[in-house]
Amino acid sequence: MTRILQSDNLDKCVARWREAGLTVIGPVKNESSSSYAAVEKAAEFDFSLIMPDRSIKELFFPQTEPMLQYTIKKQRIDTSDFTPPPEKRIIFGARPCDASGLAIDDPLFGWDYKDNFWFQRRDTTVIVTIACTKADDFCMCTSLKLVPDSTKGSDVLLRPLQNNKGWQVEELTDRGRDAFNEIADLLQDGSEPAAPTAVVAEKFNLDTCVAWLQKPENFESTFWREISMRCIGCASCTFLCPTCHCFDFQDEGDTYSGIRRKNWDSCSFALFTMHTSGHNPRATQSARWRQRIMHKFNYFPGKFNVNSCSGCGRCSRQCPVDMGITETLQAISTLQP
Amino acid sequence: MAKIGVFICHCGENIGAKIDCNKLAATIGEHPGVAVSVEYKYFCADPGQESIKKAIRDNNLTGVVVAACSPRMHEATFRKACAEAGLNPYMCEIANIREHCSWVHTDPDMATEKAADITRSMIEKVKRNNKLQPIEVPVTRRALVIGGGIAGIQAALDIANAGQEVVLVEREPSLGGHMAQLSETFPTLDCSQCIMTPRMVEAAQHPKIRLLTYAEVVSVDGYIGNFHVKVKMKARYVDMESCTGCGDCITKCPQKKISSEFDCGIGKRTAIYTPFAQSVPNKPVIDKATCTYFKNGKCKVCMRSCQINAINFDMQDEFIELEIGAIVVATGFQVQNNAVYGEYGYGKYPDVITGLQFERLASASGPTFGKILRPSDGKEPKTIVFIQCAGSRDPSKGVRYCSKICCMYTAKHAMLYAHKVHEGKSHIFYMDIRAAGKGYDEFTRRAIEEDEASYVRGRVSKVWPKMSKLMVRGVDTLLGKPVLIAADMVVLATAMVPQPDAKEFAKTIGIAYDEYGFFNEAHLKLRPVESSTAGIFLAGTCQSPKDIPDSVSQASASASKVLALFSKQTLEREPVVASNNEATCAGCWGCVLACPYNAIEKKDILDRSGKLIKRVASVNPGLCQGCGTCVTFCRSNSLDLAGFTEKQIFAEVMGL
Amino acid sequence: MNELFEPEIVAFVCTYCTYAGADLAGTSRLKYAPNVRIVRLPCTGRISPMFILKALQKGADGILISGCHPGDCHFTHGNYHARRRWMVFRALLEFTGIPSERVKYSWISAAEGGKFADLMNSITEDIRKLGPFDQYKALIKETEAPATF
Amino acid sequence: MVIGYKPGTTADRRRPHFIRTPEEADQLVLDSACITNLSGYLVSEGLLSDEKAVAIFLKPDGIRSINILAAEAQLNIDQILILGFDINDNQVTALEGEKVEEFATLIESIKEQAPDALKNPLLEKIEGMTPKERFTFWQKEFSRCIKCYACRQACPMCYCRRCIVDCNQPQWVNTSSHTLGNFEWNIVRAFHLSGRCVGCGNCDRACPVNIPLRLINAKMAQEVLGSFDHFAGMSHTQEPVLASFKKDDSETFIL
Repeated sequence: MTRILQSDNLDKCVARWREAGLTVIGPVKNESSSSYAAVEKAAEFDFSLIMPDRSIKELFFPQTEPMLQYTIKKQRIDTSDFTPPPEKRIIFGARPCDASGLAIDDPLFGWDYKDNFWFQRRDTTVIVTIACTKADDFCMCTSLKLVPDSTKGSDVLLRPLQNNKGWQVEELTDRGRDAFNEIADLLQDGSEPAAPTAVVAEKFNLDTCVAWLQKPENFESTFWREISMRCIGCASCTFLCPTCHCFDFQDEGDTYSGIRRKNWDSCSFALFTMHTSGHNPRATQSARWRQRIMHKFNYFPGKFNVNSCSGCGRCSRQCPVDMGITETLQAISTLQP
Repeated sequence: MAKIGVFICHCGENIGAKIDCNKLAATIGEHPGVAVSVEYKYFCADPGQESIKKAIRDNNLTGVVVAACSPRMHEATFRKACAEAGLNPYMCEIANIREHCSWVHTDPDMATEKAADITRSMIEKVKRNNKLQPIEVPVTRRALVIGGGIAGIQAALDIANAGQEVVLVEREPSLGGHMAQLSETFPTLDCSQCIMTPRMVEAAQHPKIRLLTYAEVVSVDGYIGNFHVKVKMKARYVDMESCTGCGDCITKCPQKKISSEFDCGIGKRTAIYTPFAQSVPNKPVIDKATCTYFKNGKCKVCMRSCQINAINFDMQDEFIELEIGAIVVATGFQVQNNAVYGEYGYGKYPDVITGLQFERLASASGPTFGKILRPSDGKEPKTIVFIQCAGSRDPSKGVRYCSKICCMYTAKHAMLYAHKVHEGKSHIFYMDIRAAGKGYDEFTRRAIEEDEASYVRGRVSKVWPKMSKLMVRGVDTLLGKPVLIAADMVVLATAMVPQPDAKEFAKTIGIAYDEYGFFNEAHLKLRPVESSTAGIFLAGTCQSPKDIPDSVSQASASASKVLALFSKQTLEREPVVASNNEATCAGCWGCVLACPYNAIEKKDILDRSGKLIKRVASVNPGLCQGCGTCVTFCRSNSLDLAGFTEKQIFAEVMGL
Repeated sequence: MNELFEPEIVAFVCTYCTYAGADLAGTSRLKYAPNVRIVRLPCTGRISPMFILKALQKGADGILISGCHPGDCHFTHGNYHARRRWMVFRALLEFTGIPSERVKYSWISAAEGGKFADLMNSITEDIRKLGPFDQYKALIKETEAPATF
Repeated sequence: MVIGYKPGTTADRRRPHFIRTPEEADQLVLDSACITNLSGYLVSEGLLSDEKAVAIFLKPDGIRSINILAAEAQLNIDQILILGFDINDNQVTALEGEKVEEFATLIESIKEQAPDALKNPLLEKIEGMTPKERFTFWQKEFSRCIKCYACRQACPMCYCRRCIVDCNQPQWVNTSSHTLGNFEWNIVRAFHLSGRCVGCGNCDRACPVNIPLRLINAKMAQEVLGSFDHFAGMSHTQEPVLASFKKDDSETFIL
């Protein structure tokens, strides 16, 4: 016997959560694009998506975030900090790979300086994940040693029922249990079996790839230029990635006052490493692509003991020239180690 | 850290009565970066200027804003004061709170508020001003005069007589231009040759003038004070050094029926020739196109006739390069081809001729030795019809503009005709008589009253031959009646048009031209002899139709401009010029196209081994006039304009 | 709205014609509305579309761009180039919903002090009728708020 | 080198393909899915620096791009051999010619059809809106922009080594992806493409949040065609529309 949430009750759940002061967020598709967005009614959710175009990252680490305000006076500059709004949220229907991505980035945002913008949002957000029952050609969580029903980073995991009329509920954390206590009366006990999780083929052997990447001589391999020749240097892959986390500070304002903002940045941009002198240590697009792969599978795990990739496949799915991590790691796994 | 001094001027009551200057000074004193903010009755007066200088020294000011009258009024005054106090003069800006504020607004509060905005905006600008230095350009003191007509000769002589070197280039074998073709000149009826020839000789013999005839300018690079000019010396096939100008070769040349350009086709010349008897230099050239030897490979009669072996059929075109500081363009005009008027029968009936052909007939040194004779049968015409505006002021077939000289020379033709053929009758069809000029209207009156020219106000619709006569049908619009005249000769007052290759030539030397091909002056009223390119000046009819006095005046004006330029070793210019960031320039050349001054060049960036890395735009500060059109075009924001930089304007807007 | 709305207008003008025209309006002591702030440039050819966007960011309700009449440009061609750019940029602004009534263009010569004064009054009246550019100001406000979802 | 297409991750995807060896030619495909305009690769860093000839598969839009890039001195047409093709009703047809000049008649006929071809129901719908509605429409579209600059990177015309948005002294275009910054970026990009966009759709397809960028570019193409009779990419010597002028250009909007 497991606890079941019926699809028909979801709208009531949404209403209940909203009454309790939570912003309810989930996968939403409009005419042209999909993302995790706030809803008022359950009908706005679209669970048929493999995953939204845009990752869950932006809910915790927005594209642009005001950090502080300043005013310039005759003799001095006054500043006042922005704090992230104390908003309580529940994300219903996150994908396991997106939730994993948040867990991957937690150590990054906390290792030396605790980034309050990130952690306050993490602390006040309940993540309800739905296990995947379908996958597309770009999904690759299994290659990253994750699974389509991974619990990593989730507060509650839901498994779709075979009859497609609801979900089995598995509460994972206290935060998850608290949120579901609000709707306890809307859950039932049941024995309806869960639908089988999606079969995601393993596309490459991660260990082989990592071994190759860790060999210093491969840093200068001609492989990098060959694999990235068609890269046009846009930042789609990094901006859609649930784990890419680079940012830049920018002051915006006039003579009298302004705002310092934290904006997404990307290692794909030529400007990313450009020195004031004009020298660019990553002068070519292949050096930038190498950096992205090395960072995710060599440097980041070297520091935090986890790969900076959750296998969502958005980098390949949305690439204008059909590149991506999958192709690169597949190619590496065929090379002599 | 910026330390800006702000000096708010009351201008007596002019500003002070409307704007609360005390309040303004206090408000501005709170602005970031302002070290001094004071008001005073008259900052432009000596005590005012002294107080600014003192404030600069006492406070080590990095910039100054004077909130006062228009910068067009006193910018120079205050910049000079700053310089005297040791501050770079370009670190001073003017906030215009008089013309743009106190004088034009009624509400004192709103005016004060606006004045504060204007001042703040200038403070933000001046914080980003750069310490500019006037641009010094070295000057090569040698002028090039292109065209050896009266305008070119005048300009060359004026410059040379002032002691500066001149290179005078003429593409025909002789100096003279159109003026040498004329018979007598209005309004004095003095003989053109008589006043022209001495000028030609003077130019040729002047120790400061290097004369290059039968030569063409093929390229001009560089900029004011520093032009590099390439001149093609066309092969004359006659050695200029040894030829004595005896003329034996001309006499012996078997080709005697070549239509003479100088005589406008009315006379003939030989294949080895001088254009006219008084040519300067008076040494012949061989016309390759008509020479028997060049056509058939046999002849060389001239060579055998030459006692001193001056003739050399193997001569080649040569190119010489010149370093030039200033250029006077005096390339003259052409007459329009009147074949466009089929109804007048020019080119079809031999006795329909142009005004210039009539000049040759009337010229004492012309093919008829000054007798007016019909080209068809050599008889003296008893009735001549002159048609004015045959091309001018006619948008449908000719040109829209007035050729300016035709009214006068037609009156002159009628007079000369009356003096030479006493019983002759002349009829002149005209649209208006334009006789503005010293002695001009008196001159046309004389043609009508003393020499009995019959002026008919109206146009001619058709000319056709009947027996030995030319029937001319026109209309007298004053009488409202058709007119039919049986004439012996018809003379067309043909439009003056630019040289056929004028537009191409303008591109070669880098100056602007109008829709017709006349060269454009920098400003029609205030800079009428300067071209749009610094260091290139215009003289004579290459700029617009003109008579001789006007051409000569303009030539002298150009010469004075050249001499002013040559009065110093170097030339100082306002440093408001564009510059390019070569690192970010993409080399798309949009700026090159957009620049009105051809001031942007293409520059190769090479690596250490000399291999081309990329080509970028490079602004020549000598040519740049500082309009900033290129800056706005530049998509990568690589170009910028000193004095009005992107940073400055951004800050001005953000400071409002 | 009882109090009269005072629009903020920024003008970008060339120094040879329109700036001088404004000077003439001053020396002629003509009176006009005080809402326009002038930014002086050497030539209309120097006036970049960026200036318009930045003036909007600063909260301008209206913008004026003005220079020499065709054929009168001190730099011979600057205003011809400018005219093309404006034509294109104007269409672009119009298409993205920044109404052309708020971004105006004029030729004012150094002799047209009267035209300058009249235009200052008419443009101020026109923009006053349109009201503040609330739509654009909402974008500016958005930049000042913390990120929420 | 030959630049063409090869199969992509899924059946409907094609990847740009660089062929330098006979073996690499085996993967070459050409079918109705080959819609990317590849001409941008001709100006990417280092790819053509060896100055050897390059053959490239191009549709008519790509051929026009070559003309613009040549007119703006970004490439040498003698170095480029065009393998022209077109797609009509999912059928690929070969185009006659190798050198860019040989396609002049073809481009001329495209220009003649342009007034109709540039029409678009959504574009007309937007034009029919009030300015307020238009602003709201674009505000909604631009609010999604994440400033990844995929539109710029995918565009063959965006070859600047430093984009104006990357210029921070001064920062004309706000880099933050708040709606104001997104408005500025998209307006400036459209302005820079005015008279230069060939409508290949690379930007539109690259946009990860599906902003209908092609609409703005098509609108600007209509504008320069109507006002200045300028059609981008007519020849490799065509003058850029915003670096040239006519004395009688329209000025009805100027007071």
